[in-house]
Amino acid sequence: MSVFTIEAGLAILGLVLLLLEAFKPDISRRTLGLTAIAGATLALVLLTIAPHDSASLPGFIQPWHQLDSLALFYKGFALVITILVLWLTLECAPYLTRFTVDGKLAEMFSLPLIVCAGMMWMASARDLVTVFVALELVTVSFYVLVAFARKSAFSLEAGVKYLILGALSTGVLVYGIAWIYGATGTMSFDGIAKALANPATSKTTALFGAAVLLCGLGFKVAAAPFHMWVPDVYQGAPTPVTAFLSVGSKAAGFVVLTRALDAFMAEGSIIGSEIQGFLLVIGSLTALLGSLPAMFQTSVKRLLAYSSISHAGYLLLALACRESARFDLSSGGVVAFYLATYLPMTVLGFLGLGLMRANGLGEDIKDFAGLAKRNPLLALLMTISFASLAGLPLTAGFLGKLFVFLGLADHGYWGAMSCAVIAAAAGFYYYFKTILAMYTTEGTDVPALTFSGPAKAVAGALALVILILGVYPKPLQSVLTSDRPAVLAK
Amino acid sequence: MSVLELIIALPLLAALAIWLGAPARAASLGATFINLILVLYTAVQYWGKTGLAFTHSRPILENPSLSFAVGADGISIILALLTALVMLAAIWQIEDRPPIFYVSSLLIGGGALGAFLTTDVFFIYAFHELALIPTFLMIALHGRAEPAQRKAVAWKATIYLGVGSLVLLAGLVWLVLEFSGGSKLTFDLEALRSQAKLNPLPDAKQAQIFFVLLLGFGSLVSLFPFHSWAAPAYATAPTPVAMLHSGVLKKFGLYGLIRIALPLLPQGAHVEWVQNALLLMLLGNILVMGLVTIHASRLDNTLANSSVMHMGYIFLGIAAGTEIALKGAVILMFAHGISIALLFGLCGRMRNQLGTLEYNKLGGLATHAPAFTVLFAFGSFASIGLPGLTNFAGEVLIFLGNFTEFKAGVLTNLQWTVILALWGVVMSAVYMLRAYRSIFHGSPATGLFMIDPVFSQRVPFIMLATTLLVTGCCPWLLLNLMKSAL
Amino acid sequence: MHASIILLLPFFSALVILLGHRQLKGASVLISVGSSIISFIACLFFLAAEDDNKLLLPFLDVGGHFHAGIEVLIDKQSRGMMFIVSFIGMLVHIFSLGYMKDDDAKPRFFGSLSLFMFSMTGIVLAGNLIMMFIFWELVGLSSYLLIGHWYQKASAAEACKKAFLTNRIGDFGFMIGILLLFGANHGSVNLDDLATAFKSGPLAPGAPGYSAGFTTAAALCIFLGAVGKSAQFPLHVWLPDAMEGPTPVSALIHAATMVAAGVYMLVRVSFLIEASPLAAEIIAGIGCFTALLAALMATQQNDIKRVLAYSTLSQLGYMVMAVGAVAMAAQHGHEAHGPNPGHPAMFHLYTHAFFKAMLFLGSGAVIYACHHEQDIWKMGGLRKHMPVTFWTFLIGTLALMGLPWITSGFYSKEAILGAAYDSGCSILFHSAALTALLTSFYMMRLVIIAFFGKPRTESAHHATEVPVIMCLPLIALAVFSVLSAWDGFATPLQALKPAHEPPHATVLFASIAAFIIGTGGAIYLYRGKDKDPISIKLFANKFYFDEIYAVIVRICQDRLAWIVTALERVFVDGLIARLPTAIVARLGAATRLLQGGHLQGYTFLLGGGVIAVIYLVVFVLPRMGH
Amino acid sequence: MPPLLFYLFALITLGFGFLVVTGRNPVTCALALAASFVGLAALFLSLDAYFIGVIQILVYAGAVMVLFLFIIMLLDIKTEEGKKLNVPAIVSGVLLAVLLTLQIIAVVGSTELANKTSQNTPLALAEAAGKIGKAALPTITNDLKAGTLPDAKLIGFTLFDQYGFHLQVIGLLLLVGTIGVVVLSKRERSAP
Amino acid sequence: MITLGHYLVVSGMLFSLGLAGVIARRNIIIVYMCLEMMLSAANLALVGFSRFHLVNGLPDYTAQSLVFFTITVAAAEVAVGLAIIVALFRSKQSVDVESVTKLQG
Repeated sequence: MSVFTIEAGLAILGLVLLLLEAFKPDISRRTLGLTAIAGATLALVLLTIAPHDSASLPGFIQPWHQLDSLALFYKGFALVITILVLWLTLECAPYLTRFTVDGKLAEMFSLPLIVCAGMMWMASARDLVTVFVALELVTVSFYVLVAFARKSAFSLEAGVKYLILGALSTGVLVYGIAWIYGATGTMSFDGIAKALANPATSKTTALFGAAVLLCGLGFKVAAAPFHMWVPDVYQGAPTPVTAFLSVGSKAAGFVVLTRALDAFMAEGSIIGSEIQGFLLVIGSLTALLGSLPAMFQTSVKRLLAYSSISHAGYLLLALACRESARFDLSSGGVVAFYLATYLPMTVLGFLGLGLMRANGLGEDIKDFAGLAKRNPLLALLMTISFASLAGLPLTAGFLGKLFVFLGLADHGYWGAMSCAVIAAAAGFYYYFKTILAMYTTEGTDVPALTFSGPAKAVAGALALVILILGVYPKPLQSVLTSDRPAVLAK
Repeated sequence: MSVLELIIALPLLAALAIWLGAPARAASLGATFINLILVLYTAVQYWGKTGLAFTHSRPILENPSLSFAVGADGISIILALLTALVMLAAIWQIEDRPPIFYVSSLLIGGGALGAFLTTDVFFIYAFHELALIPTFLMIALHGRAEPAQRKAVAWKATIYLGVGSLVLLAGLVWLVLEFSGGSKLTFDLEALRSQAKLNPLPDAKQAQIFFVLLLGFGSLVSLFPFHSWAAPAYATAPTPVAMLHSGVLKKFGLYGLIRIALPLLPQGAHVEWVQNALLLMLLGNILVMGLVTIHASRLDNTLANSSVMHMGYIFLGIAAGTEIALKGAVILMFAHGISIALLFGLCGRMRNQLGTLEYNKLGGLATHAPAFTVLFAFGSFASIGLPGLTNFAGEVLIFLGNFTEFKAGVLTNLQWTVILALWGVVMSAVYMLRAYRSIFHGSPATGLFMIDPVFSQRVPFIMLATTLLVTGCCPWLLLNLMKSAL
Repeated sequence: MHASIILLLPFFSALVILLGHRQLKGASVLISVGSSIISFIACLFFLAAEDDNKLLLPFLDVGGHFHAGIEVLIDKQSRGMMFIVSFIGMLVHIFSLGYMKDDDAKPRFFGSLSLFMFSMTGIVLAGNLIMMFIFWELVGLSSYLLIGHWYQKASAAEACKKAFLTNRIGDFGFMIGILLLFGANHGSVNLDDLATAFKSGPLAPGAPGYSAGFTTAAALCIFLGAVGKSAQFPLHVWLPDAMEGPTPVSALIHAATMVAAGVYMLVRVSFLIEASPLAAEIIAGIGCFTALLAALMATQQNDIKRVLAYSTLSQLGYMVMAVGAVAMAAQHGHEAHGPNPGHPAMFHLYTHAFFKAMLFLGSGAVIYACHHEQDIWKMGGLRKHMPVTFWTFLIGTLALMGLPWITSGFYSKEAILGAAYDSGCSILFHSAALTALLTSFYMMRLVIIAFFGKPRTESAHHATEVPVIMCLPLIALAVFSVLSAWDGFATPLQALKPAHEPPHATVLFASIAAFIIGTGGAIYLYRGKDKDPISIKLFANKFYFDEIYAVIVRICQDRLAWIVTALERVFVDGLIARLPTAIVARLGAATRLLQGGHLQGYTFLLGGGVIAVIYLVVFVLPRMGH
Repeated sequence: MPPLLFYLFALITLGFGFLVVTGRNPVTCALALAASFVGLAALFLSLDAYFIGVIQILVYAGAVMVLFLFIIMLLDIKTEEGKKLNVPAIVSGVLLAVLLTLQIIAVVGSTELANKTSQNTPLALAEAAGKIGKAALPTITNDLKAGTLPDAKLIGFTLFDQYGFHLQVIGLLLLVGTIGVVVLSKRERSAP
Repeated sequence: MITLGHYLVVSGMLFSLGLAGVIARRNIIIVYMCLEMMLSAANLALVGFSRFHLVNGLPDYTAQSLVFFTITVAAAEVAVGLAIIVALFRSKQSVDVESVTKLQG
């Protein structure tokens, strides 16, 4: 069975679930959700045992679909986040249904599967057409998902904002694709790289195309100044969708960005250095514009949104460091590593938020007051999550940041590095503000907070992953550098 | 499994056990007591040895090469001993407090032990950060002030320390990049050292890196002018936290300079602009903070500011960089840790019993609490630098170490600084004696009553005071551990 | 061997008593007194010890050629000084048995006394400057503890603090001096090494890098230590206040031994002072000035102990002057003769120790008898009530005044006057003579007011002779006050005595004249008076030094501290902590404004962002040659 | 295409586009957009992209614009006349548009690429037929040999030959869109 | 003579015009129309480039395939988008951009 079949199967499963819901209206959402999770888990298992080389793919898709370590990693990544989001949806279902018109959530289980398939395709894309098609599949699905709880004014508002800005970015993306195509005469990444290595290619056109294209992609990964949608949409969207956006959609954006930059900044590219400068500027700006406003947030969900912008900034800076000379991980590898550490901590954070909502609490920092008393375990797990997001050593979050800093320092990008350092310092402030709230003792005569056994298990596992990756990252690194020296390893 | 790993793990495991429901006091006291014995065992084992011992390494990442590597030389053992002693005392003196006090003390102590006993830059840095979190939380949550104020104090400290740590991280990253050599980045301190010995950097570059490290490590040690977090933080912190942070954790920055910066950048501190900057800053510590301490009108402020001031002397030892001065610096680190922990511990007791630490409200406590007075005297006279208590040995070695390179008639900047710094010794006598006079001497103030703690409550302080006396009379015990460390 | 017993016995005694006095109770007194007696016996054996300089214990062993250990230097000076210390120490211990009988904190007192004995022994035996400094500080501590023995009294509490702090200022200089010598002598501050270095080593004139200025600086810095410990001008202010301590303490520490440590130390480093003419002159000048100043102050004091305290100051000034004068004389080629000549300062130190201790103990007996009354105008007629005390006190007084040919004080004072004369500086000599005159005057005044006439108060009227245990030390000391300067007495101590030279006629004349005029004047003025007939405010108020110092301390310390604290808050805290925080906060607030929630604003930013990026990438970066 | 026609259609496209941006009445705007798309379709035709041009008219001017009009009518949206204009937004919109246009013109002006004309790249159909050879269907080759550009055939061939999978994904996307519309416009049940 | 540049300039102007509309208009439906204009402008650029980038002497049909996909995607987006706008209108009785400003800061 080839990897490609798994993805197709996943999309088909999504459709089947829709049909099931349509024709058997009394089917419980638990069944639906568990089926979706089971399907995605099966896909994950199959992904690990499926042959892992492009040659195993059917010949007709090989021109636009590839299987390298980057693709495989992101496919697995997409599956893991999809499983977690589906499970989170189930966990949050009781309060989510209050905001849907018919009290049902069927699409919330089927659409993520389709989104997941879309992200997996994106991870393998070899040309811009594929990227565009898969990206739009994901984006349109997200329009629906974000506005899903439309009885909530916030969700609807988030839906509108995401829609308008998303469509705008699509326009920019297509315009960028047009110009890149115009400059290089091809849509495939390999072809673009080859054309850009040719001095005869018009540099201005290529630069223009690349700039516009990167703006379009920058929107997807929440790079400044295309990040304004993030706080509003993250805050308004249902929490599982926010988690999905912030981890899944962002990762998908970064895999495409990695591919595009591999082409733009390949050896001998005529526009390589300009793109690098662009990344440094944008990355620094993103890290700062994510961190600074976050310090004033009172809503934790919004705070996490800003933090995700800031993390995008570090990732962009990582991408700017192309040949990290004395490093096993290439820039794409660093990004993959960072995202792999970003996944558990962000999901854990949103999981905590979801659990609090499920217990009838809000998402403000003041709602966190005394969490340690209400539920010490949850407080500890959230502490681990936030500490890792802040980049505290011995948690996974630190290593990702360390690699970024190492890369920047190795290249001597001190300006960008100081911006990243300032952003990280601000990060310490707002994450620890939240942690502090959890442990305050004053005014906390509120009832205890409970959550289910599976939730404990999942949250505990995520926290454990954060800690283990923080002190033993070797397995992850070896996955990223195992047998595919061409892409991830230098 | 090295004994050092056990030493690091024990407090952390105890903290975990308490979180899971183990009896807090018994578990934490048991763990710290065993820890002290283990540290003493390592000290005995190390006696007469040189170089790194008890090494053990577990790789966690190939390239960049990171490994959980432990190892100890004399300096680490002395600081581990300091940690074990202060941790035991700090935990012992906790009374009627929720388990979080024990957990945080264990975490701070465990973090400090980890920082002192690992030999991988990554973990040295990481363990210190780990210890900062409980410090921050405890000040913000259980500090001795109104909630808003203690939170502000906690934030101030955390922002300083956080930014300092980031600057430090930048410096460490720079070091790693410069000294990794070959094709592989490594965080292993020994590897970096050997590379630094093989291919030393040009002086100008050493100076730059050293300065970055100095700023980073310096703000962790409240180097002037990055010190203004320290005094309010210590004055506000709950007693065990004040004891552990000022006594132990703060020494991390100095340890880092001695352990990482100086061996890798031997010329860094001697390049003129760096040295002059360092000397100015440490004079700020000694003279400015000395005067500020004199101005303090409450015991906790006096102690907190004095702790900032005394760091100046240790920096002076580092600035000299000679063997004698560095050994003096290590001894002073040990001595200051013990004495300030003793003083903060006693100060905490006083605050609990009296409710105030204002000098003009206190007086004559010696009449009713003689044992307490004697213990306090040990702490304050140690901090003044009285011979026979450890601080003196450290200070005098630092001063002497600055004069080993001497041209008659021509004093270097370093030596002028020593002479100015010596005035600080006078100032520290001024404020400590004033404190002692206001609190213990004179006729007992009305309405304030205090009695000696019972013997079992006295034990932790007696332990610290005895340490001061023993190592003060026999500083060669410590010096022998450091035969070749520098 | 003896040395280690002498050194360690009081150490353990102090340790045991101070740490366990609650458990030991009365036994602590016995331990302390016993140890002092054993020490004295050991000292008698020690008098026969050979010259030696050996390392007992490596205190600071850093490796390499530097080690500052517990080194014992045995020579004539340490032997003699050791005798004085242990003998007077023993007597004071015994006297205290009676004097402190009713004190609750007796164990603490005796513990501190033992600590003092330990520290003083350390100074005397110190073979290197660092060891000397260590014990130097420790005597400061024990002095602090003993002055503050009655800490409930505010004056005592202030006095002990003042004593310690003033000494600290002196130690500041001492330490600098040690450091300079340490540096210049390549890491050795061993006294023998230093002496060699000044003779023929790196510090000798003509050696490479030799600098006269440096030698002077080092000498003056070391001297500053002595200024503090021996209460010389301008650091003399602590000594009179130190009389707040129990009187035996004043006898032992603030008259006989500790305050003399400064002089002892200066004699120990006389090679250094001799190497620098300027330093010698300054030392002599300061000593002379102190002597005169203190003598003037003493003439108007009414507190029996204060009179003695100022007298001590004055005598210490004498000794310090002698150190300077001898050095000046040596620079003029005035070598002392004889096989093993002693130093005039040491000689005076030796004689002074006995009679001044005697006087203090005597005054203690008087105070004890008068129920802790110290004002001499409230005494009177004690001659009849306490004859033993009176006679011994009188002997001491005469010794201090220098009753010609009979008392030891005459010889030692004459030696100093001789040294001043030899120094070639006539001001020195004249001031010294004037001081001698004043000494006779105020001492006679004291004796007349306190012991003669009739009792002026009830307490004086009911005064009775003190118990035997207090009398014995008085008698012993009185005997020594007379005999200690005689040849043939305590042969081994002769080394302290300067080479016997026929006294210069001028010196002899001045000495006798001073005695007669001073005594006569006092008798003439004070006989039968109930009130002070003369009143010189300036002298009575000690030249207003305390007040001046209070102002200086307030300005230099408290005000400065206030200003620095304010500046530190504004600049350091403001510039480094608050300003960046404020900037970041403003930036954060500003960036938040971007996020206004208006869709049009977002689209504008997005569009503007695209345009800006295009501008950057297409039009700016290529030109920068990025 | 004769320059005159190009300018005419460009004018139609941009002019009606301008009307969309400035029109006060949404219906006007929608109709103007349809007109603008017709102009655009003509420009596509002028670029020999017949199929795309037709699709443009069918999908955009036909279906999409009808949908827009339908929604406008359904919601009975009033004109914006009553509301005050958001002047800063208008100013900034115009400013950005001008800046962007200038940038694009600058880029276009600076590249050789833009000087390509249909004259100097005449479509050599017969030659192309030879080059395509067996890679294409015989019917395409025949058309090419006959001197006509089988535009629809070629695009269909490309779509099904190279982008078959993408077509299916697009299908999936349309399905998702449909689901979305259903989910998002479901009426609330009267009794929940 | 009409060159590729002419087409690109028209496309760019149309794109800019759309952008101006998106920023300046308050009616979300019109904003959405302007977005469609921008997509069309991109399509024009694509077709223009494809016409002048000859493969085997023929226009490059891969680019035209993308145009085809874009149009389809645009149609789907319009459907979903209008559905969201309808939902918005139902809840707020307005399609003004100023009706969605609750989320901010």
